[in-house]
Amino acid sequence: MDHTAIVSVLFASPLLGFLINGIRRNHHSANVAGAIGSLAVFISFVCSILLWIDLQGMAPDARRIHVVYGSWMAIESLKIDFGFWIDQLSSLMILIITGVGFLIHLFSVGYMSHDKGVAKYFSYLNFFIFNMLVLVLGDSLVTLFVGWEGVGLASYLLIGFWFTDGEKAAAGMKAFIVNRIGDAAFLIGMFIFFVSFGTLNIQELNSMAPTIMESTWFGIVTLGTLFLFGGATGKSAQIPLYIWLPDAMAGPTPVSALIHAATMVTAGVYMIVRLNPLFIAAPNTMMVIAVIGALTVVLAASIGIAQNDIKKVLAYSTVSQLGYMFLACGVGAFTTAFFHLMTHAFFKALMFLGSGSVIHGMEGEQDIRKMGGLKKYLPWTHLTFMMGWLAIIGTPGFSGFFSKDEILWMSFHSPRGHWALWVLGVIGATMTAFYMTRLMCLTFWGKSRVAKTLHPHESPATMLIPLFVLAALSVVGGYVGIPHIISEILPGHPANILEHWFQPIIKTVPGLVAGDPAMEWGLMGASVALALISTILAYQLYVKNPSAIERFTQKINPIYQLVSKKYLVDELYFGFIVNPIVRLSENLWAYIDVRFIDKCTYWAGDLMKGSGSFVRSLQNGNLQTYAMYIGIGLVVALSLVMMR
Amino acid sequence: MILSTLIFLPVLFAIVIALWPQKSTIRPIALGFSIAHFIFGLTLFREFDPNIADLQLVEKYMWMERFGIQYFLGIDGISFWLIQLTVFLAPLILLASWKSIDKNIRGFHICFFILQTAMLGTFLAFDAILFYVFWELSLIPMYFMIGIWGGARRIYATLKFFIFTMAGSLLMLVAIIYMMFLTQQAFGTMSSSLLDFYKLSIPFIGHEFFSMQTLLFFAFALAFAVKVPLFPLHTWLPDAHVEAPTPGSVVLAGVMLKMGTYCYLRWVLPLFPEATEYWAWIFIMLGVIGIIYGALVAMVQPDIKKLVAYSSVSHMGYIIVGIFVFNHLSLQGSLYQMLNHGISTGALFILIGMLYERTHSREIKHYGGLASALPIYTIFFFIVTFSSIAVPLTNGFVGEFLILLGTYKAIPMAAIFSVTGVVLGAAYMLWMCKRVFFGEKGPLVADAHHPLVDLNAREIVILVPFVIMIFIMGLFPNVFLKWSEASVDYLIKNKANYELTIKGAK
Amino acid sequence: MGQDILEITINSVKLILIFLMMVQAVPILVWLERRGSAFIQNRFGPNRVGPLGLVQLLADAVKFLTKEDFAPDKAVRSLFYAAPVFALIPATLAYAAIPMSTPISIAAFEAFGSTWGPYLFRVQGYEIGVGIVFILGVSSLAAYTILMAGWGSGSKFSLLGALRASAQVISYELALGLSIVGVIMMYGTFNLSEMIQAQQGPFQFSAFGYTIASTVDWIPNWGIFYQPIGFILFFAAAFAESNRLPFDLAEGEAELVAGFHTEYGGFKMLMFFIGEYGHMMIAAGLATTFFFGGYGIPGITAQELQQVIVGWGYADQTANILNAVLHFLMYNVKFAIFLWIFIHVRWTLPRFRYDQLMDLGWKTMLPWALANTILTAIVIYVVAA
Amino acid sequence: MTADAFLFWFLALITIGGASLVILMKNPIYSALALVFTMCGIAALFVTLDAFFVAGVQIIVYAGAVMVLFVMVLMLFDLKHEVEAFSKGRITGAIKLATAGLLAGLVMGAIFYSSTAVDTVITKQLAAASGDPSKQLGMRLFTQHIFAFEALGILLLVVAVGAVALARSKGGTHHDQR
Amino acid sequence: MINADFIVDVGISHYLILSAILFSLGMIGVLLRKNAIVMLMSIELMLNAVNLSFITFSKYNSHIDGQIMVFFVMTIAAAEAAVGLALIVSIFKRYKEVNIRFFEHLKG
Repeated sequence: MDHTAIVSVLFASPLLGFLINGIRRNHHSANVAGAIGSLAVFISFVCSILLWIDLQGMAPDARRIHVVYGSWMAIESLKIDFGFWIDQLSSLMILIITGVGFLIHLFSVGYMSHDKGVAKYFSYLNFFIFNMLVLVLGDSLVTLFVGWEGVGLASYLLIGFWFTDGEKAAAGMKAFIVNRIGDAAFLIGMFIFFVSFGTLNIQELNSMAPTIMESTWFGIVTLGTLFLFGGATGKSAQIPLYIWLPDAMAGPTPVSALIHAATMVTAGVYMIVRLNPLFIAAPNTMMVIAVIGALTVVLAASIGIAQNDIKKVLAYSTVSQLGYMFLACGVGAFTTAFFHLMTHAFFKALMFLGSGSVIHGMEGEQDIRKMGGLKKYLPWTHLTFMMGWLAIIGTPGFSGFFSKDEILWMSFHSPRGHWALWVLGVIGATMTAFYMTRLMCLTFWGKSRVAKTLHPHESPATMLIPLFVLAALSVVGGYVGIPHIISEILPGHPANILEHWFQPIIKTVPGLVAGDPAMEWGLMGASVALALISTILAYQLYVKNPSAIERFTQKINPIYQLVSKKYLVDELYFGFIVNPIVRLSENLWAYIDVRFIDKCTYWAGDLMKGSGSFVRSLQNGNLQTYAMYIGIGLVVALSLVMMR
Repeated sequence: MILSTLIFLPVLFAIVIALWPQKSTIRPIALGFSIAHFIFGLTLFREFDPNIADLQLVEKYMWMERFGIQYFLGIDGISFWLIQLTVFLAPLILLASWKSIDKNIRGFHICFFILQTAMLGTFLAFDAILFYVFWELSLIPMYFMIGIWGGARRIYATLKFFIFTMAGSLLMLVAIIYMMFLTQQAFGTMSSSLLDFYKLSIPFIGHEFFSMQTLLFFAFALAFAVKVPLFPLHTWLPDAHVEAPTPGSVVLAGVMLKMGTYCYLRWVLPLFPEATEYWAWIFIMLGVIGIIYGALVAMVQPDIKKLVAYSSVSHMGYIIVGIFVFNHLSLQGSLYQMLNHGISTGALFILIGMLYERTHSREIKHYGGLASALPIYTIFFFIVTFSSIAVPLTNGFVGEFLILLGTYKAIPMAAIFSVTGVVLGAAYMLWMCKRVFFGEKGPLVADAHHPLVDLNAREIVILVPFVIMIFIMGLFPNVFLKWSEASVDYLIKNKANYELTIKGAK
Repeated sequence: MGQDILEITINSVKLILIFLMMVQAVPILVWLERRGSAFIQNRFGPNRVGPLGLVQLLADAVKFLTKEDFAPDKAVRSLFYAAPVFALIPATLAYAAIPMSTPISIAAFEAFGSTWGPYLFRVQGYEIGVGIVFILGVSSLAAYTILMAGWGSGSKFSLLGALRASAQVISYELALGLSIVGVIMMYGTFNLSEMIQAQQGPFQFSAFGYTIASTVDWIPNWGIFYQPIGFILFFAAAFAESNRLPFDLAEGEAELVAGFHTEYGGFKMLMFFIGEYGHMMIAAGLATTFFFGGYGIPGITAQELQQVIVGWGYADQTANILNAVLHFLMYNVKFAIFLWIFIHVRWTLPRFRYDQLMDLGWKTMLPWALANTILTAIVIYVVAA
Repeated sequence: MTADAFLFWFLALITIGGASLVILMKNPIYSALALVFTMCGIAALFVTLDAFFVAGVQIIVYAGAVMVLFVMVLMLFDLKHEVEAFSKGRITGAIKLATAGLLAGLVMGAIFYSSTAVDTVITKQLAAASGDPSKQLGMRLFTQHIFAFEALGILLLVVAVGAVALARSKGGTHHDQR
Repeated sequence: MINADFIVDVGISHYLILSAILFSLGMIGVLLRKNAIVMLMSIELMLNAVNLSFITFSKYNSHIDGQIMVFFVMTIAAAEAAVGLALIVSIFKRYKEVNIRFFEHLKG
């Protein structure tokens, strides 16, 4: 099959799904709408597979498909096409998107079955998939930006899906505006690259990336990549722009799974991996990325400990895990970053869907303090959720373990790394283990705190099947990227498939040498041990001895409050940025517009009036006074003439 | 004769309507006229050659021989799309006025058609005096539109509108007359033809404010700045918009503001290249201030229409910045943004007008939860909103992107500051949308006695062309840009001594 | 005034003589009027004092001079006294400008050790280039005396009379002025002497190649034949100008007692009389000059007469003087005839009503004068072409 | 001292004296008479400048017609003495006097300045050979200035109508309300 | 400047200065007198002064147009006097006085 046709179908099917569901938005049948939506994504998934297979058949160095539909903008030197670029990276990415996306669509059929706006919901979801595909496949930064903004728009619509609730609508708005801040930075990054390189085509940019590292802070590549990273912090919820993501949980849970865990939020990481030659050329940017990533890991994980909303916990966990990916990018482990992106997509989607299943079973209840002991009501959900739990806390053998430890090792070992980054990463891992165990304990294990009126029930099959699939992937997904030292002890020495696959397009950081296996094993052991300790601690505290934790929180109440209030970051932002701006605007309006500019015009009018009335007073009706003016004028004129 | 016909056809329409016996059929007749006018405007696509930068379809007759004043019309790539925009909006505006204008229908249509003439004339005139006549003529019907069919404080608004614009253009008249004398000095005979003005070389001394070119430059630039409106001179706009009836607002935002920016391209840049280059920083600065200031002030407006009006200030700021950084990308972007703004803001005003017809309120706080009451309306409103905040694949993105890209190429700091407008634009529009469409149902929306009725067929028919245009312009900008490409290219390449040649005349 | 002391002296004496002549003509005229009116009314008039009552005037003069000089209580004294004095001035000034005979030329002669002359003495007060304009201007000043007298008297009758009189004078001045425009156009000059020169010889009118002069050479070349309408208008206006019947509305004894000089008596009254008769004389003189050849003798020009007298055996110098005397007599004959007409009319015609007077002035005479002017202009244009 | 110079100084004295009386006399009738006097003096000055015809017209029109009208009106109104002949206000009065004085001073200064700066006073006499000045005047008036002349004629007509309309006992612009 | 020559050699400047003095006197009359008729008369005086200048220039420039101008000025003066007096008459009819302050109704 022709590539262009495949790509066309790839794009067209979600777009058509969007339009069809959009037109029949008043229909309430979840099955029909879900079938259309899911089918659309499934077709895309098939296309992705086809493309992937095609790529497989090509030579490793020439694995790329470039489809150009025509020129979008062509002005002077600016030439932007509707061009799509499928290579190792993007083909894998669209597989994740369409695959996970399809599963989540499937899940949604059950989850949204009672909602009136289900057709609208599926149309939005398809719209999201479409934009995500554009983002991933776009061959230039501008095309990427189209998808970038498009997914933001879809996210806005989906977060605010239940718009009659003002807070949810506000959350959508917040997400969009915060993203916009990142987008603005992204735009500037684009401008910088366009002005200095004369192109916005990603491949051309990558090929133009300087081979000599840029050591200054204000070099073109450093600035450009910094601004692009600024865009990524918005989209991928990093410090300082992560605040929108927890609020984004206002949307339906499958949306959180798809957009705010698996796909959209990883766009920033994808973008950095995509442009890795440029980023490698800017060590300062890399450092910033690494530091911000590491800080985000710790900050988000610490907040996650004190959250009581099941989705909020997962949201902060997502932020934290994204931090890991950026940490990986920052230390130059782009493959590892993408690896973690993939595994994270599996297990975090799984956990979100699991939480969705719980919420569905609990008829909308999200507070984990009101759950507990759900294991017996929701056995399948519990089982799959546990797989995700095992993966995220880094249980050896599960997918999360491979990716996370690779990141930790690289952050220590890479020439761009630092032991402090490793320390932060490990602290994050430890915390992750703690809060995830806490989540498990409070939700599924221990005594039931479910209200008597509620009768939790297991979800239907359409919801469970995606859970199973994702659970399986969470377990085995890690085997595509087994680190070298582990593969060495494994039977058959399975190769790091992922690294091999990415070999031609992802550069490595210069100066990277093979590490000391002993050190690697040691560090791995340390982190796993710490995670294990914190898991056990959490189990002890939340299942065995719940009163202890209460005493403990009482003891450190101020800190606890601070953490559970998310370090008051939202309040800080509102207090120091948003409200001042609004107040400033009000004052600008009141003082500059109304009291200054308008006053000035009135004043000018009054001046005219005043001068008019002064001149009027000269016109007193007395003929002789007039004659006197004439005389004076004559005298003056004559004097002037005489003086010459 | 195409251009003359294009300009004066509306006058004919106005006369016919003035004499039309049946009052009840005026509206469809006028609509038919405007559609005919639009279709006639489409003939330009056939007649106009986009591949050359020359002045085309020229009509040139001596008007007042002694002063060299001519009846001189022409069209080139810069004005081409503005003409199309003007004729495109007319039927939609008229259709939108069917409900909002309920008194003195005949007078309204006459006003409207004369306004069309004035605006088209402004875009097509290549003689300074003729241009000035059209420029001033456009004020009068607008004055009546706001003054007769406007809101409660319409007299205040009309006065402000009139005095602001009038005060600016008087300076321009002085400058025009002065330049006519310059032509007399240079060529022996007086002439007010723009092409002769182009041939003048006006002495410029950079550091002296009171040098001839600088003064002339500011005389022209100020007149246009009021119309645009540029930052400190913008206060007439919100008042005029709030008090204007829906059609008036649409014309004002859609076309009349473009007259200012268009004239910068047509008059200021080519005539005073050195002064423009030397003083561009002021306008870029004011443009950037306008972008940010307009957005910030729009954010806190309690009135939807006023909010959109301030957003116009912000958007026009982009255009000004794009014009004054003066490179290919930014100029094309500015031209494109003019069209975008005409379509998006025009559609927004029409939408607000439809809402106002239903509830008779524009206070944001009276609304809330409108999305569930008026779903179709909401869809349209959001599409237009996204166009207004420049979401990619809508028209707004192309214009803003090109402007910002060009600006960054020339003055990075200006672009960086302007980009904040992108964020603030999203902020004020979405915040407004959130308060109006989402959340609890507001007092007006929840009123059980007067349930809101969603858009009817007529209103959908009005809005669909806008939406189509939004997406066409967002997806296929090349189609539009190629018509202005040659002219802009020529303007950039010959900025020091810009001269237009007439097509066919060597 | 003159080149040397002799000329200055003679000219000054001449001025005084002319003034005296005018003043002394007044008693004669008064006598004539009284006798004439009596004759017209079939009664005797003054006939006791002196032969034919001729000395009556002297007696009157004595009476006037010896009368008590008084002024009314409400009078504005300065004006009241100034008015009669001013009344004399316009008349005198105007009368002195009318030529009464041919100029007398004196050849140069030796006396007192130096050469005197040659001299040319005109038989008139002074020669003025724009004579008509001067006379019209000066005589128009007469209105002030009337007004001064009328208002200065502080009497209602006086004031009303003065207002009437001055209005009348102003109104008719227009008709008067316009009526002689034809004459001026015809002669092409303002100068009175030149006009008289032009009226010398037989009637001469040529138009379209046809000349009347050869057939009727006994008719003098007088203005009356060219401007009959002008003459009638002029003469009527002159009556009005001099406030005489039928235009004596200013006095109108039955209505206003005696008009502006009601309060006057004695010598002041006499001065008004002199002024009034002066006006009459000016009118007569002008009529003579404009329309009846001035001092010219019909049938013979001044040069011809000079030759005739030289033929009688006189020297040129003497002949010149004789010629002047003869012309002076001729002038006085014509002058006297017109004065008599004035007197005769006064006692013949009744007085107009005031509105009739104004109507006549503005609605009849003015249009006719204009028509006459235009007609004359057309004729002159045609003839000149 | 020649006769011309004597005549000039004499007439100058008369006219200035007359003009002073015009503005100083409290009784407007005296003012009017003084003005007549001044005008006659000016007419005489015209004569000294060889403008005989204009001098005559000056007397006919001004002294004979215009001023008679003034005097008639004054007498008709019987305005003897004004209660306040001069306008009040010392400062404005001083300014007015100063203005007039300055104006005269400036003009005189200008004349003196020009007569010294431009070395000789123009003393060209009216060319005697060109014929009768009155005739010249007429020729020029009716050829070169015919338009102005006709315009003035129309003006006079309008003025006549207007004056009559204004001064009529019935009608006019001011209706007597009493 | 003021010397025997100035007195004896009467020339153009003498007439012009006389004219200026007369003009100023007329102006003082216009500015200071309250009686409207006297003001009108003062205006006539000013016009006469101007006429004098015209005639002077006419003579010393050997050009007849000065006299023609005087002719026109006189006509205008007569017209002006007629209208002025008519106005004064109507004012007098109303107020029985001709003080200029009765003309002050048109104040701004």
